[in-house]
Amino acid sequence: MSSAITTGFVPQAKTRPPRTPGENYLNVAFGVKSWLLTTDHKRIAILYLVTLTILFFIGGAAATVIRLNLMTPNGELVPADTYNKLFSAHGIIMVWFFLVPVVPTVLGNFLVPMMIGARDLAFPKINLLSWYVFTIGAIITLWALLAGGVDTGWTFYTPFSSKYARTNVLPTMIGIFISGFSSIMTGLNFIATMHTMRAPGLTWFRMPLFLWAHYAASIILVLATPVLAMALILVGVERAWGIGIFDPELGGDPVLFQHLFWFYSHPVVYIMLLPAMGIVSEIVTCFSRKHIFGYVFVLWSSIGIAVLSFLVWAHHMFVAGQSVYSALIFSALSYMVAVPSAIKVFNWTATLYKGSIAFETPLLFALGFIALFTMGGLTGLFLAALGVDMHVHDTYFIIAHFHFIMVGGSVMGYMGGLHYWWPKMTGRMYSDFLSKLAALIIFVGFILTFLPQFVLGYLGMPRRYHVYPPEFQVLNVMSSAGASILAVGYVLPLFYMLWSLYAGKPSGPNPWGATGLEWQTPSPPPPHNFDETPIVTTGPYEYSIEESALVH
Amino acid sequence: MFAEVPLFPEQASTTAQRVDALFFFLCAVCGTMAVLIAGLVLFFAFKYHRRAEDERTPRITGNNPLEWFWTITPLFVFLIMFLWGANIYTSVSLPPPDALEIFVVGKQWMWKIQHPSGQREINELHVPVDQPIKLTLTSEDVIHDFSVPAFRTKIDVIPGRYMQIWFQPTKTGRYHLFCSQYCGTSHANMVGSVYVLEREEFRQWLDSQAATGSLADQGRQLFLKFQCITCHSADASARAPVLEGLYGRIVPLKDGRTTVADDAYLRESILYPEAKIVQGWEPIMPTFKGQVEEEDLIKLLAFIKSLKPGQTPVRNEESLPPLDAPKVPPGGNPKPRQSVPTYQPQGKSNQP
Amino acid sequence: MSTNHAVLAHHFENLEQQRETAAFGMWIFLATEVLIFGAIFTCYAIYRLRYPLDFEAASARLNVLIGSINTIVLLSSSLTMALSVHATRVGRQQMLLTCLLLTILLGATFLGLKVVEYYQDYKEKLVPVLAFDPDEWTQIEGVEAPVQPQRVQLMLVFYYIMTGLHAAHMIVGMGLLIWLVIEARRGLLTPVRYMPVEVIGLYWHFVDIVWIFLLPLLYLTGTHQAPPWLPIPPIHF
Amino acid sequence: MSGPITPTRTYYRVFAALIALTLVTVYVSFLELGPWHTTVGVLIGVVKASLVGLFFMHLLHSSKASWLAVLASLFWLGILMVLTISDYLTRHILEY
Repeated sequence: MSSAITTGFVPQAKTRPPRTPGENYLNVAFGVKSWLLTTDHKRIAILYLVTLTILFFIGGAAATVIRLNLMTPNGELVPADTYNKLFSAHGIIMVWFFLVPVVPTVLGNFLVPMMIGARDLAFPKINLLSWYVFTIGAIITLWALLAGGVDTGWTFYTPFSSKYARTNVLPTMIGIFISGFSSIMTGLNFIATMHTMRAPGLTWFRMPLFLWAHYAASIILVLATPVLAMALILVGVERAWGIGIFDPELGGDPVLFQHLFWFYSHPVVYIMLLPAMGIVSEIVTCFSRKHIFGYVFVLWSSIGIAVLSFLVWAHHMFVAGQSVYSALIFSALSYMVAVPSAIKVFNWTATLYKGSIAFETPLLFALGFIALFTMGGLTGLFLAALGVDMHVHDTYFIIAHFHFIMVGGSVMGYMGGLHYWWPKMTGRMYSDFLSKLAALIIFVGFILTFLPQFVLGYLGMPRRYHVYPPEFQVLNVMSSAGASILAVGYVLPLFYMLWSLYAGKPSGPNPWGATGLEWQTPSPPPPHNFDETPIVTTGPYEYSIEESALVH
Repeated sequence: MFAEVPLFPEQASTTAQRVDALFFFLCAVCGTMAVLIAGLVLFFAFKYHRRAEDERTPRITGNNPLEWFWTITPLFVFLIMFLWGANIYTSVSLPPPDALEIFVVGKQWMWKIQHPSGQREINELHVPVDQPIKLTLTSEDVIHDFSVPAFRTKIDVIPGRYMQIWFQPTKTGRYHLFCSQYCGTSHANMVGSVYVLEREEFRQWLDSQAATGSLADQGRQLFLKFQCITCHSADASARAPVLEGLYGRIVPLKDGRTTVADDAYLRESILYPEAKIVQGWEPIMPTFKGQVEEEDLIKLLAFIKSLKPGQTPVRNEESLPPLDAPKVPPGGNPKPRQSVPTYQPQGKSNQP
Repeated sequence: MSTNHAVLAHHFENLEQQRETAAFGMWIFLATEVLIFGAIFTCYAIYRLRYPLDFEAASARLNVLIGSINTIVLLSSSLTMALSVHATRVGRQQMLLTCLLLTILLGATFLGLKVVEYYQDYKEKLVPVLAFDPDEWTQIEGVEAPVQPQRVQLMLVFYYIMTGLHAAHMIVGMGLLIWLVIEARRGLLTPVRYMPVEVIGLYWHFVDIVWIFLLPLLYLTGTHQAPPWLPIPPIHF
Repeated sequence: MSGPITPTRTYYRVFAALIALTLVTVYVSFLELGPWHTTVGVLIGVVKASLVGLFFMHLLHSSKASWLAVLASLFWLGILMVLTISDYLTRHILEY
């Protein structure tokens, strides 16, 4: 097979540089410059990994102080103002500078080209640019948050953010605005890559679900982010020049900002979630050695989520003064978006049926994802019900619900994916025992942190409260105790992952026995991913075929 | 210690009972689903765990009837949830006509409450039990949220707008009042108490509070103080329409449209008089924006609402209310609901 | 095909794939742009419906003449841009250069006129914050009911943000065009490598489309005073 | 995307149509159309934008993927506009 190019493409004489044995994307060049000027999607993924890990721990530190402060009803640890700045920082960093980018830019960047058998993303320079744009945005925001802080919460509701807040609202918004462009670039790159650069034989319906999930998430990245950008511009203009766009004093409507904001910020939850769902689809099939149950349904549920997620935003505004009719429409649509999520959960469960299930670390995280996401999704049904939302809106019930989705779902999925593809990224295995321990600690810590918050929420404890009535203390202490366990669970992987780089045993190209093109090259992969363009002849997840006949 | 840890909020309004019923239904359905999924996952995980490294699995790619089953079935269950929730929500949005109207003004960081009979409270709200209460809320600065967990009642309080919510307390006692929408530094201190009293107790409480006349009386004084009476007079030289019997009627506008004289319209007409000009009149009214505070606006509104034919004060009258000043009936203001008669601006048009 | 090697990036299989990817990438970007402008169009629509008289009154004061001339200037620049693509594809280097320079010239004309217009608005006290006279808006002739200065100001804010954002896009486009001129002078834009012209052309045309909608929304909302030489038939509904 | 080369003749014709439509839309703004100005103006704008898109931007000969991007952006724009504006148009119905 000297020529791996098949019909469908016009043959072009194209010689690939010969590869010295053992050469991979990590050792092909050394030095800071070789990293900062790289256009290799794998190296950019590593750049993102490092950046995002730092940001995750900064956001986590803020959460720690918040939980410590809530140990006592009078909030003796920090003053109210500081507390407000802390939860704002936590939300802003975690949403925009960790959860939204993390799976697409780290795992997606690394794997999308490899999974479709391409040498790189469609626009490698834009990919690098996106990292720079993101980092600049992150630095501006971090500077704003550390030098003075911002106390609007991550939601920037007007007219508080536009008129009344006396903190660094403008620089924070500028940072978020800038980093938004990196989201758009990433999404654009993925969509273009999947449309035009699939390997011969890799038809749309042979694409792994990880890719479909990223495709769906990219739709949201590309089409939702600009609306946030515009909303931020308008608030910025209003704040800078005192012009009323959302200011009722000057004829504006503050609720309009909420419409624009949630038009972005509801779908954004699915940017966090869809790629994680893609990861779970890969992991569950691999470790149960089964074809995915209902490939077509899981696939279309991803696209369905991407579309429907745009139709439900005003369920964040049921008590915010929108019209009753509008609330009814959005409530009904919100239930629609629950259907595709349910389909996914059912199909993952069915995939386990008659499988050969190996309890490796990635699967533990994936099962954790399924459990926590199911709980998060089901409590979402409470919030979509207009009558109940009226009571639990803006309480800890909401907090618990979206942490189950964003942390229990998205972060769990990300951790699973990181553990699953870590051998591919680094060529090393991490400690089996410690990683399983970490999965367990995170799961237990998570449940203990956020389960009491459901009870607190139904009792009526509002969110963003620095002090609270004393009868809520026991549940808050439970939650804080859980948070400290959770913190241990998140720090632990940092150590054994780093340790594996030095002392981990080599993993070989395919330690889990997985299908999928990315496992068909050495670990770590060579600079151009594949020595010859692979030709795909079957769909993904053919774990039940005697001999892997997937790739020539 | 655990004896005093509440796990479920008190149920102190008719709404609370309805919301909780739906909540328990959701708990039952979702709990069943959660147990089912967790059970299946655990069962499969243990039953089919890998016993040998070279274990083979059957190739199962799916089952379409099963897929459609678990796509369609949730839709029906969701439909029930939606309709149930929508039913509660819409009925909470429509106050009954006999509700007692109380006004709430939120500001950073306190709740100011005005009773129709003129009593004022701060961060406290006293209401009688078993009586529908309609709150009309507005904010002086940012968005707040008036939330009483024991009533399962919550509404954002938006500046520049009148929001409405109603509830009917069913149990006497003292309940938390929270601001649920983040509103700045002391957001967590924008809390208070709702006291639900027996009817007799409530009457006594009202009497024990100092009140300088009913809200409408106070509005009447403002009506004189701001010299609204100069133009909105009941005599032939009036330069603006008489406001008697205006509230709740349809008003024909100069540009051919019509509008309903509701709270929002009255508010707009005081702050932005040019916005909607009544047919047959000239836009001569100056704006009172910046002069009238939210609380004063509420008083003026109460006065206009209470104004019956023949009750417009005389133009040269002193600011003190006369003895026969209009009183707000205890059941609030009856509003025409079924047939809305068109408001006929009385007095002579000032057009040549 | 040694030229192809320089043109074809390392990660593509062939030129057709590379071209398709470039065009498609720009289309996705334009989808993003649609939503950026869409968001502010939505806000505009809501306030336009809410305060029709105020918005029409403010619109009546904008300079329809400059707005219309600018539309024609921009449409002409779109024509020259389209001709540039044609010239590249048929390999007419001189025509390409001429067309690109004409496009830049027309773009500069547009921006120049825009600056003149902004300055006139400033002199006519139509700029909120900087120069705005609330009192003059309470008595306007020819408008049915007097309007609210604050709401007029709202309309003007939208006018500046929308045209400002559009102008910013024009400036970016001009930068890209200048880069194209440099490439063209170096002879790098050929029938084989014509995608840069095509892709930047897509962007330029999109900016044109935005203006096509800004004209009726901002300038032509409401009835305007016709110039005396223009015959206007009476219409009765 | 290497569709056929559009002849210059097409460009000139489309340009003439665009200029004509611009003159029409400005002329219409002098008529007494009452509230219909914006509607008429936007409709003419849609025609002009379609001309630019189909001919100047070569959508007529573009790949399906490009059409997908265009239709998706218009669909999502529709979502944003319709659902947001529907809130504002129905706000005051229930109160009386």
